[in-house]
Amino acid sequence: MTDSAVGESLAEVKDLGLARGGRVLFESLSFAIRAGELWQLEGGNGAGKTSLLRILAGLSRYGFDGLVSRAEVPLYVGHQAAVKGLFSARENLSWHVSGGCVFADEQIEQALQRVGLCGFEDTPSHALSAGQHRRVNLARLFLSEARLWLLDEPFTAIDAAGVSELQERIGGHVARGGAVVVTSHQPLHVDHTVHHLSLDGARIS
Amino acid sequence: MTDSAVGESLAEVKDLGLARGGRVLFESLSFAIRAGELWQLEGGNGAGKTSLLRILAGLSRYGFDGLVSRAEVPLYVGHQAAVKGLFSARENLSWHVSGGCVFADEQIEQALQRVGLCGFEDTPSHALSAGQHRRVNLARLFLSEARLWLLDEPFTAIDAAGVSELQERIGGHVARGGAVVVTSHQPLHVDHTVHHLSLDGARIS
Amino acid sequence: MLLRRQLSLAIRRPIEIGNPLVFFAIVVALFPLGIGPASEQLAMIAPGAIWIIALLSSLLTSDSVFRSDFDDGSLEQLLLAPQPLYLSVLAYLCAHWVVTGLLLALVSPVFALMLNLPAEAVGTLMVSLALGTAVLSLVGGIGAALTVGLKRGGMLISLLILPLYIPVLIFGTAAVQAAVSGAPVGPFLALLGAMLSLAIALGPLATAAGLRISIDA
Amino acid sequence: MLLRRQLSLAIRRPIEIGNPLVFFAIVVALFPLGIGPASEQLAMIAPGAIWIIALLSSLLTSDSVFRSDFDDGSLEQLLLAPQPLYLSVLAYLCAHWVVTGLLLALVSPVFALMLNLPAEAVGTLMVSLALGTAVLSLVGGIGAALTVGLKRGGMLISLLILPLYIPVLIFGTAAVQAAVSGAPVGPFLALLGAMLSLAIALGPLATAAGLRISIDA
Amino acid sequence: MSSRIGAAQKGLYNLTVMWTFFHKLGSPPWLYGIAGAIVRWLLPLTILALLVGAAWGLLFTSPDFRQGNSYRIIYIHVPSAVVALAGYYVMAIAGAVSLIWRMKMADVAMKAAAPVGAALTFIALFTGALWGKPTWGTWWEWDARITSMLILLFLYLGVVALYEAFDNKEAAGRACAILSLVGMVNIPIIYKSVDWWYSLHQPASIKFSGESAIDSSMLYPLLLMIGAFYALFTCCLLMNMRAELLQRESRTAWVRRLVKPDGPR
Ligand code: HEM
Ligand SMILES: Nc1ncnc2c1ncn2[C@@H]1O[C@H](COP(=O)(O)OP(=O)(O)OP(=O)(O)O)[C@@H](O)[C@H]1O
Ligand SMILES: Nc1ncnc2c1ncn2[C@@H]1O[C@H](COP(=O)(O)OP(=O)(O)OP(=O)(O)O)[C@@H](O)[C@H]1O
Ligand SMILES: [Mg+2]
Ligand SMILES: [Mg+2]
Repeated sequence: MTDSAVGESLAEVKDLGLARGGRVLFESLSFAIRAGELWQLEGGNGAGKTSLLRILAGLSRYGFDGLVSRAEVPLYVGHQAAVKGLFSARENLSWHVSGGCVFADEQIEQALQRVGLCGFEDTPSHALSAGQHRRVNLARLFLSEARLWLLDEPFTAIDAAGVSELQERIGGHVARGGAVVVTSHQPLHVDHTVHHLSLDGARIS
Repeated sequence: MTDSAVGESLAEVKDLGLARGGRVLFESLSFAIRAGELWQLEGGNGAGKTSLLRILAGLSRYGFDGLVSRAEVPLYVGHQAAVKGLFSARENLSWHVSGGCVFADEQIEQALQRVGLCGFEDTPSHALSAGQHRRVNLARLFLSEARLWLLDEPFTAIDAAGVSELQERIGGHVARGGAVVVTSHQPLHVDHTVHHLSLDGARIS
Repeated sequence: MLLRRQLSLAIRRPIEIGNPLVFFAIVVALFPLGIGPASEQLAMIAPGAIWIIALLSSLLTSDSVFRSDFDDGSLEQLLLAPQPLYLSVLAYLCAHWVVTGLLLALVSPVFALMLNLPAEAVGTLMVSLALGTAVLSLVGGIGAALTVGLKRGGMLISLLILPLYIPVLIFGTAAVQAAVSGAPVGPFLALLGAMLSLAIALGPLATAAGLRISIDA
Repeated sequence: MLLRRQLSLAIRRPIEIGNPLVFFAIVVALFPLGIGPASEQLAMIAPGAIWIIALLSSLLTSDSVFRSDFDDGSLEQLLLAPQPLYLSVLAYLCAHWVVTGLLLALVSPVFALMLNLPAEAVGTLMVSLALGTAVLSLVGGIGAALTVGLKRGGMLISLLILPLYIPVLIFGTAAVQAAVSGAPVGPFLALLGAMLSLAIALGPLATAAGLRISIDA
Repeated sequence: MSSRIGAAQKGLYNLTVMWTFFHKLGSPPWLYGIAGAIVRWLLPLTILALLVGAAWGLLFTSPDFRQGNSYRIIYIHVPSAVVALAGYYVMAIAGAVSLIWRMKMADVAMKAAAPVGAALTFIALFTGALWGKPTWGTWWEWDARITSMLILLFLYLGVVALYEAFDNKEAAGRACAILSLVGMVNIPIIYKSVDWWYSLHQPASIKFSGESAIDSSMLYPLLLMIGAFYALFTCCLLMNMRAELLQRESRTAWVRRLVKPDGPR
């Protein structure tokens, strides 16, 4: 277990409270996500994990109480794959909407190789299987230079080998001084301290 | 472990072969799914599990070699939830497109309770979380009278408690003489013999 | 049952049911703006204009008859359902007709008024619209079924079904123009009726076959 | 870069680029079919008819500018991206204009011919269409952004943006009619140009704000 | 009695011949070969007929007393229009066969017919428009025939576009078959309705007034050209089919052998 010294804060939340559809999901939640930390959001279906991640990412900007601040633009991977069916995997990455910066071709090649899409680089994405489709999006984990990652159930539809590869990558990112917030219904197997934030009773452990 | 005596065959496949995008996914696959059997399809992403299930369900009708026969209309749960966002959970079930037979209100109430949607019966489904959304569809497992179930990654986005509840339901159905084919990247924890069909090399074990 | 489901999907929001009407109203308003307000000129083109609007609104909306069901997987379930696909498809298309064609037929007197159509032609306009738009919905369903599985249907559906719409347009306007000029309208309405029977008999069959293909592609 | 992405999304299939053209051609054919083939009458309504077609095709397609990106989550990524949203939105709308408005402007001479528009008005028609449809795309983007998050936008977008389209329609047809009657067309084109500058300055801002709201709902 | 048995036997024999013929029709390599053979002798014949017909029509007939020389475009216009219409039925029937008997080769034929038909329709429209300028003084008129020809072009284009839009070519074939069948129901309706609609508004017909007056010296080259266009259609169809077959079967052994005769089997 390696745990880097307390790094700078990449995102901070003060006194966050959210109610949706008449139910209070969480209340007076305060925490800071620092460089080198790995957080797992826990909670049953409908506990508010996705809602919290979207608030952290800055996609939800009203309807909640409290203060949210971010040091920089995070990498957000949501329930939806953000993969265009008409484009091949390669095109999806090189023309990714969020990419202000363009990646070199070799970089993309490598990233696709890492997520096991060798041989599918030029297939239109709608002809990929469910898991391959999500892998195209997850290839961004091997490309992005963002320090804060917000991953909403990244292991959906991914096979066992893929999951352990991804967890390795997540561990590596944290070890290199990044910060990751993951939601997942499966336990993480990472070589790193995992901070658990359970939303079922909205308490921090 | 209970294993019912060999039941009648609910679906049969002879010499099935499928190639997609120039790759042979499986070849000369022959098996019969009998009442009281639980099958798990295995294989990495892109191995052809979904394709095989759709062929079994009768949704794919050409593009493959071999013969497929079914005794009756199966219950198919696909990657997509088949839940209308505008309808509430209750309406989604009582007006389900596949429902030739209409279910009684109490039945639906009960089914929704079983999948943990108490209190969300009348929320429009687009205001449900990802897991709740899928649960609406899975409630059909507590309603349907089909004997053959074809479930494509039914545990996606479902929390741990939900998964074990579902596995119990699957085990119960098999024990009552139904047959289930499941694809899942997680191992099943069921009180029943599981027939494994791995598509990675397309051999039956 | 399915019909009821589709209808309540369509009118789930009160604002929804008003929308097509407002669309018609605005497009009707476009004609005088684009063509000039001379009233005799307007009256001359009124039958054609109303029919063209009916055609376009049927065209634009028919693309979405099966689209959302395809996207969320409901269509797969429909194809697996025990009831005959012919009937399900008929229910879908019937719901589509009710919220576009029938509605337009019911409010068309107002638009006829706005475009200075003579009052004696209004009855014929309503009947011909009601009959004709039913054909349009049924034919549009074929196009929708064939293109729903395509990743980029785009405007393909219009290319596929507009040519098939043309007989309806011709007989529909001919009926209204006959009414304006006092000629008998019976033959035209009978022809529209004949087309409707043909469309009811064959349209859902082709649509069902198209859906089976689209779900498989 | 984004512009290139959107354009190549639009023309992914060679057949795709032809679709809008065929759509225009068919709708142009609807007018004589609905209104009657008398050529002087056609010529009279030709400017209005072509402009109404431009309007409708812009209207119908602008709904989908952001729809697929919203559905597959790309829009969220776009909002999180470091580049200014104003530019991204402009790229999207520009791509939309190229495949609908500009294309229509380029082929409009053929349709003018089919509707018997006098040859001397064709130049004005092309220029006014090119300018006007750019405004339409920019304005349509606002409506698309505001409605993309709604589960049933349906025809709501038409209700929102058609009223905004009307000035363009009026000045566009006025320009063409001026050209037909030999009057100077400069003022009208200048007005269209002014509207375009206004739309370029403000439209993408409103669109960007609308997208932020839609993604949040 | 014995003759009846003989007849029955002959019928049976015919049936088996038919059956094996059908069976062979379903076999891509056989079809590829036979189509190649037909094209090999039909194509030169077609070109010859086209040349002779064109020369005869353009050089050896007298100018029309009313239209001067411009009428000579009839030798392209009428044949292409006639064959374009017939081509639609070829396509739709091939579509029906592929739907009903699931014969893949009918599918290939349908796919191959659509672009050829569209091209012929376009030629008919284009030459008609060219001809319209000197004779009617306008490029375009919303006449019944012209309008229905335009719609025919859209029907053809619809089939081509739909086919291209599908990735799965088998599904594409079935979808196009349905579309072309629906279109076939509609063609007579469209034709009749446009006809009727036109006669409602302007009963006077400008176009075909001189038709019966066609001179036999003009008629024979015209007939020859029509025949030549039919042959041309057949050739294009078969060549398209061969290309399509190669593409569809590109992974099979016989195509590989064809492309690389000495390659590994
Ligand atoms: C774009 C314009 C035109 C189109 C689309 C068009 C289309 C057609 C069609 C569909 C046919 C019918 C072939 C058949 O009988 O099956 C035809 C025949 C014919 N067209 Fe045209 N046409 C056009 C312009 C003209 C013009 C300008 C003329 C001459 C003034 C002309 C003269 C004829 C003649 C003489 C025939 C043969 C009639 C017969 O044998 O039935 N066409 N055209
Ligand atoms: N658009 C919405 N409008 C109203 N309520 C909503 C909306 N979206 C979600 N909710 C409610 O907010 C709650 C939390 O949803 P959220 O998506 O954050 O859950 P989650 O923890 O991500 O669940 P899951 O594990 O199923 O993904 C749910 O109870 C849901 O009903
Ligand atoms: N529409 C299509 N056209 C062509 N190839 C396809 C199409 N859909 C899937 N494939 C290919 O078929 C293969 C199997 O896909 P399938 O969806 O059956 O995989 P799967 O085993 O369900 O994978 P996953 O675990 O990711 O869901 C993949 O390699 C994919 O690329
Ligand atoms: Mg969630
Ligand atoms: Mg799958």
